Amino acid sequence: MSDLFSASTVDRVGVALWETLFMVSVSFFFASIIGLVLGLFLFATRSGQILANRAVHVGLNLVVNTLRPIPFIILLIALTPVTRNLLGTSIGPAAAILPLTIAASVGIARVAESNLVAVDPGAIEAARAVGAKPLHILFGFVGREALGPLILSLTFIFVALIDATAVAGAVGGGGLGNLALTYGYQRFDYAIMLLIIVVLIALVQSVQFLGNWIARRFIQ
Amino acid sequence: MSDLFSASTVDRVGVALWETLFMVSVSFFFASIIGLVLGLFLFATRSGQILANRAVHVGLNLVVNTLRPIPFIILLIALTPVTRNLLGTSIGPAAAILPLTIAASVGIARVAESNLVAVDPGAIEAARAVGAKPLHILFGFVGREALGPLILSLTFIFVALIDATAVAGAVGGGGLGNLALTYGYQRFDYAIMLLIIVVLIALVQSVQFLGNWIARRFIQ
Amino acid sequence: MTERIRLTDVTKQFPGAKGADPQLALQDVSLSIEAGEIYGLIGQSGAGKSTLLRMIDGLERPTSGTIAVDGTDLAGLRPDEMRALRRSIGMVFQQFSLWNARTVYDNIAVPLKLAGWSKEAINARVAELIDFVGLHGKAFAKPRQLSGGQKQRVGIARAIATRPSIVLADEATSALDPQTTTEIIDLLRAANTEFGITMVVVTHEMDVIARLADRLSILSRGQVVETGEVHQVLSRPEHPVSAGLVGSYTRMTLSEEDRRELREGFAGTGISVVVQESLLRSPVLSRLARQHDVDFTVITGGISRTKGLPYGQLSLALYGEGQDVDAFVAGLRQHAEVSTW
Amino acid sequence: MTERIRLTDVTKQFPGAKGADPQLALQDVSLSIEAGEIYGLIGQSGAGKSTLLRMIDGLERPTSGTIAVDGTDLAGLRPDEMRALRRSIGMVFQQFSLWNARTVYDNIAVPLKLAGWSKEAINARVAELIDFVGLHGKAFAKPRQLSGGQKQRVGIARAIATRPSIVLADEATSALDPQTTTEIIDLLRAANTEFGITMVVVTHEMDVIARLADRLSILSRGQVVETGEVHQVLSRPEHPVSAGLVGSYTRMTLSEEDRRELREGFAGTGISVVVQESLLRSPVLSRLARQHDVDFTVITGGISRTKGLPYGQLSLALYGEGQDVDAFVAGLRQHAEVSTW
Amino acid sequence: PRLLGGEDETGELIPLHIADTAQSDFQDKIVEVGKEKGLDITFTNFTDPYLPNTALIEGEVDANSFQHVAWLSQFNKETGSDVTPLFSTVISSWGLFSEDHDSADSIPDGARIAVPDDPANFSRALFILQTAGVLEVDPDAGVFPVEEDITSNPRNIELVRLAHESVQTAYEDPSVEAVVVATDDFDPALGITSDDALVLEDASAESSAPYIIVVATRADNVDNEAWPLLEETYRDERVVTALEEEKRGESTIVEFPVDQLRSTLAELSQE
Ligand SMILES: Nc1ncnc2c1ncn2[C@@H]1O[C@H](COP(=O)(O)OP(=O)(O)OP(=O)(O)O)[C@@H](O)[C@H]1O
Ligand SMILES: Nc1ncnc2c1ncn2[C@@H]1O[C@H](COP(=O)(O)OP(=O)(O)OP(=O)(O)O)[C@@H](O)[C@H]1O
Ligand code: MET
Ligand SMILES: [Mg+2]
Ligand SMILES: [Mg+2]
Repeated sequence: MSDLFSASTVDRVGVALWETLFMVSVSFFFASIIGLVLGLFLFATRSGQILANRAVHVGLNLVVNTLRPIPFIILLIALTPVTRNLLGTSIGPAAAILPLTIAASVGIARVAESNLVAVDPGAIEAARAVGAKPLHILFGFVGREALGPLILSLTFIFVALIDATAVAGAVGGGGLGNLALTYGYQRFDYAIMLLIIVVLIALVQSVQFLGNWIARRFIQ
Repeated sequence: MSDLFSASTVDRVGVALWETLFMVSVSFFFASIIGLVLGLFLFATRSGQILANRAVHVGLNLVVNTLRPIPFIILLIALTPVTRNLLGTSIGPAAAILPLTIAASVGIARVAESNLVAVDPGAIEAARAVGAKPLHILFGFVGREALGPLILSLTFIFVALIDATAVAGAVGGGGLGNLALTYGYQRFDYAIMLLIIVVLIALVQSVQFLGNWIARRFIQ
Repeated sequence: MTERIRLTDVTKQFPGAKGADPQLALQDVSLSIEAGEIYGLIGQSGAGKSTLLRMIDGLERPTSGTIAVDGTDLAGLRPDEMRALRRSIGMVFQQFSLWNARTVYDNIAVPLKLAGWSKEAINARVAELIDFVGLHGKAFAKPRQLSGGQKQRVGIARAIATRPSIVLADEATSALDPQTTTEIIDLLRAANTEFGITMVVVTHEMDVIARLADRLSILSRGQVVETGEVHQVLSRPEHPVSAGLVGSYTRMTLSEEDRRELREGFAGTGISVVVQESLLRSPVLSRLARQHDVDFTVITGGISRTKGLPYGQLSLALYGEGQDVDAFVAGLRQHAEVSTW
Repeated sequence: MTERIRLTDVTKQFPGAKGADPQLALQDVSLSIEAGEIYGLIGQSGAGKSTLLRMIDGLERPTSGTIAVDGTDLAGLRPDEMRALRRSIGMVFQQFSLWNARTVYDNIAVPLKLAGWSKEAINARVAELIDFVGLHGKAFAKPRQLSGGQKQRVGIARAIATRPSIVLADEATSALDPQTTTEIIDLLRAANTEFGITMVVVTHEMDVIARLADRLSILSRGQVVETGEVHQVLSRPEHPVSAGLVGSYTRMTLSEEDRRELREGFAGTGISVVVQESLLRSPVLSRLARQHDVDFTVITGGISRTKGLPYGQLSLALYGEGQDVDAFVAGLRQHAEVSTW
Repeated sequence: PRLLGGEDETGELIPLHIADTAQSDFQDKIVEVGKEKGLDITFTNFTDPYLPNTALIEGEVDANSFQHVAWLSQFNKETGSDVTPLFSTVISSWGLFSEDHDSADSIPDGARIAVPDDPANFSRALFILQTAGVLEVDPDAGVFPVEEDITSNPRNIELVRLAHESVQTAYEDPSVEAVVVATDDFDPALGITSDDALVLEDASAESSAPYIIVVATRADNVDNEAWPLLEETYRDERVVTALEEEKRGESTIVEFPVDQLRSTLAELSQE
C-alpha cells in the first residue's frame, strides 16, 4: 500500500473485511433457508394457493410484520441475552449473526413472496396434476420456476446484509462499516474511510455480478 | 393512557410518529419514482431486452452498486454538506430525506429488477408488435404486467425505510426508532420502548396489509 | 363394462369479472365414461370443456354435483388419495402448462420421478418419448426455445410418460400439423387398445374425434346437449349445435351460399344425400342411374368412416328428364335421406 | 399487382440449447407476397412458420438475407419507421401473447390508443370487435379468466382492431371450434375483399387454407419446398412433404391400412380418382358406368372446392366384368388420374 | 482469588478482555505496552454505549474503559449493577462552540443549540449552558437535570438533541447557532481547540469529577492482580503520548484517587 495507509491500517481493514464476510456469509446462509421457506409459505398459504390457509397466512404475516418494524439496532441489542445463551457470548462478530439472520430472513421472505406471486398458475396446476405433494410443488416447482428472480432477490439481501453489519458494530461485531464509521467519521480519517468504502464497493460489485451471472442462467 | 406513560411521553411518541411518517412518506414518494425508473432501465438495458445497451446497463449497475454498499449511516453523514446546501440545515427530519431517498431508490431499483425479469417475454413482444415506443413498452407494458409483485416490493421498501429512520435519528431526524433508542433504551425506560415498538408494529402491519390488498388486485 | 368416470349433475360457477355476473361454466352436467373407452368432448369455444376436464383431475372443484372416478367421489378423497389418483391420470393441458424453468427432458421426467422410476428406466422412457414425439436434439432445450407444436408435444409426452390408466387430453393436437396429429392419434389409439387406457379427448377437430373416439358428448353453454356413439353423432347429429359443429366437417350442411354457387356452376338438379351403410353396400347410385336413365356428377361432399362405418354426405347434380330424375330420387330415398335444392 | 412483402434468401439461426448445435430455423427462404393477397404458409411443426411470420413484423432479425415490406428493407428502417410499419401490421400470435394484467377491453383498445383514436371511436370499435368475436360479457375479464378459444379471439380482435393493411395470423383459429373458425374466416375474407388487406396465414388446418388463401408456400425444415396457387397445391401437391400435409385433408392419400380395410369391406375393384374440374363438368362417371355396364359405389373420399374449383379424391368400388371394368378405368383415365388397388 | 481468565502456569501473559467504544491507534499502544507488563489485552469495541457494561456484568469482558462516572452511576442505578471504577484515565474538555458567535451573550433569541441526547451528557451540556449564562437549571435537580428542570430560558433557546457523536456535525449547520460538545470530537481539519470555546468546562473543578473517564470492572473483581499492571500500562509514557496525539491535547490525563472515584460514584448513585 502507499504512504497513505500505515501497515496497521491495512491490517485493520483486512480484519474488518474478514469480520464482514464472516457475519454476512453465515447469516446469509441461514437466512436464505429460513427466508425462502417463510416466503414460500407466505405465498402458498395465500387464498387460492396450494396450501391456502387463512390462519397460517395471517400468523406468518404477523410474525414477519412484528419482526420487521423493530429497528435493527434495537433488535440487535434486545437479542443479546438470547445470543449469550446460545453462543456463550453476546459480543463480537458471532454475536451479530443471530439478529442479522432474523432481519435477513424476514427480508428475504417478503422479497421472495413478491417473486413467487408472479409464477405462472399453469405451472402450478401442472405440478398438481402430476400428483406432486404440496411441499414438493412449493419447493420443486414454484421455487424452481421463480429461481432467476429469487437469485436476484437473494443478491439484494446479501448486499443489504453488508449494510446491516455496519450497525452490528454496536455489539462489537466490528466489520468494514463499523470501521469506516469509527475511523473515518468519528476520527475524521477520510483516507481510511474511502479505502473501506472502495473495498465495500468492490465487494458489492462482485457479489452483484455473481448474482446477475447466476440468475441469467435461470431467467427465462 | 394509563399511569404507565406520562402525558409528555405520549406527546413525544406522537411527535416521533409524525416525524417517522414524514421522513418515510416523502422519501418513499421520491424513491418510488426514481427507483422504479432505475429498475425499469436496469431491466430494459439487459442484453436481449428492448433497450439492450451494454454500456448503459453496466453504467447503471455501477451507480447502484456504488451507492448500495455505503453503510446508510455513513451515507447519511457524507451527505450532510449536500443537504445543508439544499435545505439550509443538515439536521432534523427533513435533512434525513435525501439520504433516505437515495438508499431507498437503489433498493427499489434492485428489487424491481427482480420482478421485471419475470415478465412474460410474449407480453413484451406483443407490445413491440403494436408499435409501442420503448419507453411506453417499459412503463406501460413491462411495468404494468409486473404491477402486483412491484407493489409488494414497494411495500417491502416502505417498511425498510421505517427501519432506516431509526438510524436517521443520529442526525437529529427524530422519529420512533430514535426515540425508542435514546429515550427508551438509553434511559432504561423499557415501557416507552415497548410502546414505541408496538406503535411501529401497528404501523408496519397496516402498511403491509394495505400493500397486500392493493397488490392482490394486480396479481394475476 | 365398468364405469370409470361419472359426473352427476355437475355445476361449476366462476366468480365473474369486476362488475359482471358470475360465470356458469357448467350446468347440471351428467356423464358416464366406461373403462377403456375413448370419450370425445366437443363444443363451442367457452362451452366448458376444459373446465370439465380439469374437474375430473380434481384441479377444480364443482360448485355442486359429484365427480366420481372408479366409483369414488373425488370430494371425499384424502389429499394423499387424490395425489395417487392424479398419478394414474395423465393430463394434456390446452395451454400446455409446461415448466418453463425445466428442460424438455426434465418436463417429461418429472412424473416418472414422482412415480418412483429408477434413473435408468427414466432415461430410457424419456428418450423413447422424445423420439416418439419427434423432439430429437431438443432434450435440453427450454420450452421458450420451442415452437408451438413442439411445446404441445412435450405436454403430450409428459402426460403419457407414466403410462397412466386415464388420459385427459385438452385439445392435444391443436397446434400440430396433420401428419404429426396422425402420429399422435395412432399412439393414443394404440395405448388404448393395448393397455385399455381410458381417455377423455376434448377437441374441436372432428377428424380427431372421428379417428379416435368411441362415444362423444356435445357441450353447449355448459350443458350436455347430445351424447352418443361417434358414428351416430357424426352421421346424424340431432341437436342444432351438434349439427353446426359436425356439419362443416362432414360437409353435411351446405350453406345457402354454397348451394347458390353450385347451382350456378352445374346445370342438373341438385340433391344432397346423407351417406349410410346401406347406400354403400351395393352400387345403389349407379344402378338407379342406369335404371332411370339419369346421369349424375358428385359435385361436392365426402364420405369418411369411423369405426369402419361410413358417414358423410354427397351432393349430386342430376341430369335427365324431369320424371326420370324424380324416379331416381324416389328410388334413392329408399336407401338414404335425400334433400333436393 | 404490386409486391408488398418480399423475403430474399432469409436464413435464421437460433443459438442451440446447452451443448446442442445451433438451430437453423429458416434456410435461404425467398417469398414474394402481393398486395391484397391472402398467402398461406403451411408446414410441419417446427418448420419455421412462426419464425418467418415474426420476422416480417421485425420482431426477429434474419441471420442473413433481407426482408422487405413495400420495397423497403426492414434492416434499414429507423426505429420510428419500424414502429410506424408495425402499426400498419396486425399480428395474431400463436400463443396469443395477451397482456395478462389488462382486461379484454384494454387488450383490444391498446393498439387503437397507439393509433391515436378518440375515446369514443375506441369505445365503439372495441364494442364492435367484442361483439364480433363473441365475447359479450367478457369485456372486463382478465385473460386468465378466459377459455383457450376466448383468449385467441381477443388476440384476433387486437390484431385487426386498427384495420391494419397487413395481417399476420399465426394459427389464428387453432383453438376455435369449426363454427367460430368459419366466422373468423369470413371476417378475414371480408376484410381482404373490402379493404384489400394483405394477409399471411400460418395454419395447420387445410380447411382454413382452402377457404381463405390465394396462394401458399409449404415449409419443411426451414426451407420452402413448394409454392403455388391454393387449388393447384391442394389438388396436386408436388413435393412429398406437401402431399403428406395436404393428403389427409383432401383424403387423397389412402393409407395401406385404409385400403386393406376397404378391400375387405367391398367386393368390387378398388380405384382412386383424383378429382379435376373436367371430371365434374359433365357426368363422366355415370356415363362411363352406363356405357361399359359397370356399377360403382363411392366408398370414401371427398370433393371440396377452393376459389370455385374442385379438388379431392374419390375411391370407388367397381362392380362388373373384368374387361368392362378395364374399359371403364381406361375411359376415366381420359378425364382424371386413376389408380387401382 | 481466581485470576481473570486464569493465569498461565508458566507465569506468562494474563489475558485481559476490555470493552471500549471505538477502535484506535491508542488501543494498539496499550496492547503493545501491556504485553511488556505481562498482560495480553484484547479490545472489543461497541458502538452501543450500553453493551460494554452488560458485557462486563455478564463476564464476557474483564473491564471496560469508555465511560465517565456520571454515565456509570446511571447505569448502576437503573440496572442494579455494581460496576466499579479501577482508575481514572482522562477527562475530555467540553465546551460551547459557535461558528457564528464570539461570545455566549451574542447567541440570539430563539437560537438552536445542539446537545448530546444521552441523559448523562445532556445534563452535562445543561450545566455548560448555565455557565454560559444561556439558561438556568433548578439547583435541586442534582447532577442529572433533564429538560423539565430548566427554570429559566430567557432567550427561548431551542435544544437540538443529537446522537453524541453527531453533535459536532451541527457546528457548521446554518440552522444551529452553537453546539455543546467535547473539543476532541471536532474534525481536526477545522482546527478548533479549547481556546475557541465560548465557554469551557473546568476540568479540574470538583464539579467535573463525575466526568472523569474510568477503567471499571465488576465489584467482585476489583482485587484482581492484573489491575495494577493495567494501570501501569495506562500511565506509561508511550501510551500517554499516543493518547494525547489522538486527542490533540484536548483531553486531560487525570490521576484521580480511586477511593474518590468510588465515593463520587456512590454519591451520584443516590441521585
Ligand atoms: N428462441 C429460440 N431458440 C432456439 N430455437 C428456437 C427458438 N425459437 C424457435 N426455435 C426453433 O426454430 C424452429 C422453428 O420454430 P417455429 O416456431 O418457427 O416453428 P413453427 O413452424 O411455427 O412450428 P409450430 O407449427 O410447431 O408452431 C424450431 O425447431 C424451434 O425449436
Ligand atoms: N377462472 C375463471 N374465471 C372466470 N371464468 C372462467 C374461468 N375459467 C373459465 N371461465 C369461463 O368459463 C367458461 C368455460 O370455460 P372453458 O375454459 O371450460 O371453455 P372451453 O370449452 O374449454 O373453451 P375453449 O374451447 O375456448 O377452450 C368460459 O366462458 C370461460 O370464460
Ligand atoms: N466520550 C464521552 C466523553 O467525552 C463519554 C461518553 S460516556 C458513554 O466524555
Ligand atoms: Mg378449453
Ligand atoms: Mg409456430
